[in-house]
Amino acid sequence: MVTRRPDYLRLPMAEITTLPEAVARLVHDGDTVAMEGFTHLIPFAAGHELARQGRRHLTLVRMTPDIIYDQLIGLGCADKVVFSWAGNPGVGSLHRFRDAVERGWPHPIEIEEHSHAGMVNRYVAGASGLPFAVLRGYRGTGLMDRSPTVAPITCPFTGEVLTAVAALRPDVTVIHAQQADRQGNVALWGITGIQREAVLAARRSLVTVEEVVPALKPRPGSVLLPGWVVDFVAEAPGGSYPSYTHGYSSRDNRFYEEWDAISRDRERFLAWMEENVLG
Amino acid sequence: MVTRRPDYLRLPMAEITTLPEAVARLVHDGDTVAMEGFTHLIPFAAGHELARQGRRHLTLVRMTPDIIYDQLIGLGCADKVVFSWAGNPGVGSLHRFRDAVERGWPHPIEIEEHSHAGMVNRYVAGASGLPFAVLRGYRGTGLMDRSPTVAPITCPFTGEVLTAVAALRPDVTVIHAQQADRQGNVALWGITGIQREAVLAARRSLVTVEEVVPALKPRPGSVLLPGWVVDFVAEAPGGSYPSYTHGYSSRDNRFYEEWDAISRDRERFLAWMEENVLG
Amino acid sequence: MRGWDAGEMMAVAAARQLGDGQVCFVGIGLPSQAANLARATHAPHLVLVYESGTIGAKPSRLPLSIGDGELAETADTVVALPEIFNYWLQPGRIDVGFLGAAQVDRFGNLNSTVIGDYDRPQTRLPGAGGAPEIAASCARVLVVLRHSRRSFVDRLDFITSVGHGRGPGDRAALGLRGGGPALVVTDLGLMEPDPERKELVLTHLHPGTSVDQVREATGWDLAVAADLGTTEAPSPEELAALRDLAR
Amino acid sequence: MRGWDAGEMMAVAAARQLGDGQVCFVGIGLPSQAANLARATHAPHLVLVYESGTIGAKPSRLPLSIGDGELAETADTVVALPEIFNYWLQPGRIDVGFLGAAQVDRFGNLNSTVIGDYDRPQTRLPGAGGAPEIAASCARVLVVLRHSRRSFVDRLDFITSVGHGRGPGDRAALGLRGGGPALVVTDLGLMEPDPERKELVLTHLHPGTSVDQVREATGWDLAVAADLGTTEAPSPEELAALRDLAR
Repeated sequence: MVTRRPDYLRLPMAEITTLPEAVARLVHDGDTVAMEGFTHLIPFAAGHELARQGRRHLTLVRMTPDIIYDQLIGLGCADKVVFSWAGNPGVGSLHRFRDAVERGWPHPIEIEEHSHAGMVNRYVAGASGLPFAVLRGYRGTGLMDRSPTVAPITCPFTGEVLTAVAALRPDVTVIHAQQADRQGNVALWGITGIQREAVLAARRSLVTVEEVVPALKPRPGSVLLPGWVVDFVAEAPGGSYPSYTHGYSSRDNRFYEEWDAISRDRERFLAWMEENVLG
Repeated sequence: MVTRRPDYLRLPMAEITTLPEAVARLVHDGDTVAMEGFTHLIPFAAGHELARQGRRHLTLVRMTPDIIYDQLIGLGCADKVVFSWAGNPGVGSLHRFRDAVERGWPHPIEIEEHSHAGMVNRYVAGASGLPFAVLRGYRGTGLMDRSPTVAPITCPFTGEVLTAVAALRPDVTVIHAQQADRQGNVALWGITGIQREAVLAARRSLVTVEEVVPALKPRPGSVLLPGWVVDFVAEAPGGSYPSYTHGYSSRDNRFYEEWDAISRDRERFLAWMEENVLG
Repeated sequence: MRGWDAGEMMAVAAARQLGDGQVCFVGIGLPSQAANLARATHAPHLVLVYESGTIGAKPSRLPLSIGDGELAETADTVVALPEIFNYWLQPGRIDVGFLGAAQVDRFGNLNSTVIGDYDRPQTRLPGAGGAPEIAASCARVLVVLRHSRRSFVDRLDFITSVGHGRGPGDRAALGLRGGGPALVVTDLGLMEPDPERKELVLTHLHPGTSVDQVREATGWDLAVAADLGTTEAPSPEELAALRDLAR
Repeated sequence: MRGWDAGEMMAVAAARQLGDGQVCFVGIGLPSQAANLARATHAPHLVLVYESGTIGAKPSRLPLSIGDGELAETADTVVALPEIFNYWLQPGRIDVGFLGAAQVDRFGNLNSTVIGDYDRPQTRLPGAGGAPEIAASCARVLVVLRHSRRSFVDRLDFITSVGHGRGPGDRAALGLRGGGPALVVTDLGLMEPDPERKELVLTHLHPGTSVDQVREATGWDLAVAADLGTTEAPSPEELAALRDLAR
């Protein structure tokens, strides 16, 4: 069975609380944590709260690690990163990620990598309560041999060989959304990525939102997550910065460019984090 | 490869034509035809056009055959029916379906039956270009032995035994929707069922719509099918009657009840079809 | 003359099984009646999920089909069928699922496919629909059907939905992760599977019925609980709410 | 001095490959430039699909990321990631896919994962992203990268995306249903796989480049077409449209 509401939530609703309390109660050292948001709604505020609370030995799962995981990796929060594209979109490398992989700083990390389609289907399997998903992918690539979560599978009807990927079941999924109502029903819209599946695949979940509103309004393209599949909702206005929140804020492309220089140097990175996140 | 636009459609749009012409050009004797719409947007007008054009030897695929297939079966259009629930919703039996299965009238038909979840995943596999899909289902039931399109499959990671269902790839899928624009982009909303997957799984597709509008308006919960995955669009106002079209018409529950009496008797059925559909 | 009929007794007895805040997978007919009655009385936060894809529907009166427009209009969200079956039902997010059937056996296995031989059916029934996976995946299943020797049979003509299989351990061996049938509600009484043997045991009689009447209407030697109880009759409040829904 | 740079030549050469009405899977950077240039010039009905889930996006200027808000706002529809990969890319609905890479070999196989040993990388690159399945499933793949001995290598350090494998028949044997790389566009010229041998052959030089220059920048003994052509220089219209997009 997948997500059961914890016993302390008798009614079908999420608990609305502060971000520090939600992180303290939901995320533990050693957890597998997925913070999703594909190019949009990246949950930076929650990531920074994890950093401030000093979580360690995390397995960080994310299709596109982006700056948010570059920061957590550089601070030494992660033992392992599971991903499909680890770059600074439109800019280049994630230098803290590379420093960890190439030179083991601040400590060596394990990596497990997939294609986007593979990661997507791993979340779909997790959300569906299945141990694996099937896709056309990986065959002939070096990725096939590098991950214990990829295997060939034969169609029982046609004999065709396809690829199976193991389900992702994060201990905690964290996403950012535009709005929640007072029952913790969550609405996100614009590019909705893999967030629905990431929440449904997780054992526990936290959603930061721009605002809690009295009632959610139906909107074109909106994805709704009922409060009874979300554990905690916390207001975090601007919580996707420097990424963006459709209808609320714009992506700070300049910061993505500046991060290249900030993150190239270990000392400068640490000073920046101290000044802007940890302090 | 799944749906390629036919060569005669150079631009990424559907051809907008009349219902008789669309049916004449798309649906051939012996085809596997899926007419979908789960409790909503059932494409009755298109089904009646098939009946008028006298199609024969069809394999009719539909999760819930409903009155629409009861009529086609009673007229002798079908050699085979693939389904998951063959009743008159809220009323009882589909008498023409039962007469064919129990007594071979007007001729014996072959049946292949599944659960809803199985049919859904067969369409999903078809839409995804996969030969099969995996689900938790069928195990321990008599359905497992009755269909060559169900088989056990073992998870390569956990060893768990699950169920594989073969992809559905109809020759033609027919659905009814609220609106299309002049490029044949189709919008449907309300209960959207399995229509998206049924169209994407098919080799060819026909969408009847309440109206062709200059531009589709974004709406909450609306599913859009781009014109380049649809072959033909035909206007058929009221084309879902006696089913309904969210925003346009209501379900005629009384007709569903009346159908019970009309369809119980072979002669009365034929007379009704002659008077109301064929004539 | 009592002020309620057997159908009302069934709906009320089923409704009482639904706890506030639970998530309930609902079909049309008696399940929908029971779920909406519970929501109108003791379980205002009951979440109704209809297999047509409406999650959190709040109909003001009983829908006539699972695709009723009011379900979509009052739902928290409407999702497509792949999502309702794969993301919501299959992973075990549903607390309670309702099933009817043409036949039930002593282990709560159900037949809604065919009476007689599959290839030469005496009566061809509508078939599986959502039932096999509701039976497989919900935390608890409530079975609702009228009592008769035609429906309570020693041996099913076809297994459409697995209850407790052939007894203890069978569900686990088949990989069925929901709890299976927890209760069978009929017009005569209530039956629950014995915790050890998994065979149905008569635990409650509805007011005015007798053990003999129930056993007479059951096609096997039905076990009777030592502490057999009597179902509380529908209260005036329950009846008023139920009739209000049917307006 | 000519009135265009190598990047513009690459974008123009790639744009010319896109036919009106085709469906194109677009990444950020040069692919997005090329696709939007084609849409602004000879292919007004080109359908742009971005892997972030925007289908039929019609941006007025070049988006800075594949998640740019304007893509969602101008799209015919925005779908979630499972749909974009499973329903749209995987089944072969895309006519043309664009790929860049750090390394390409003679069969158009691509590496965007690592330079050096996988476990002790000299340079860790971003990795696969959508590339393996774009390479597998699009009817045609256009590869775009700058020419140098570091990028045109005899042997890839890692196979991220399969082109023509180790030659004829390899794609079919691997179950890859798209056509694979149809063209490699660089800052020096164009290469196409030989129809028989599937090995890349230099078919066009861009204005002002020479065969020696191309062979010097290629890490294997590059074959040259008997009827080697010269790419038409970017027209004033093409350049104007391209620069207008970058405003």
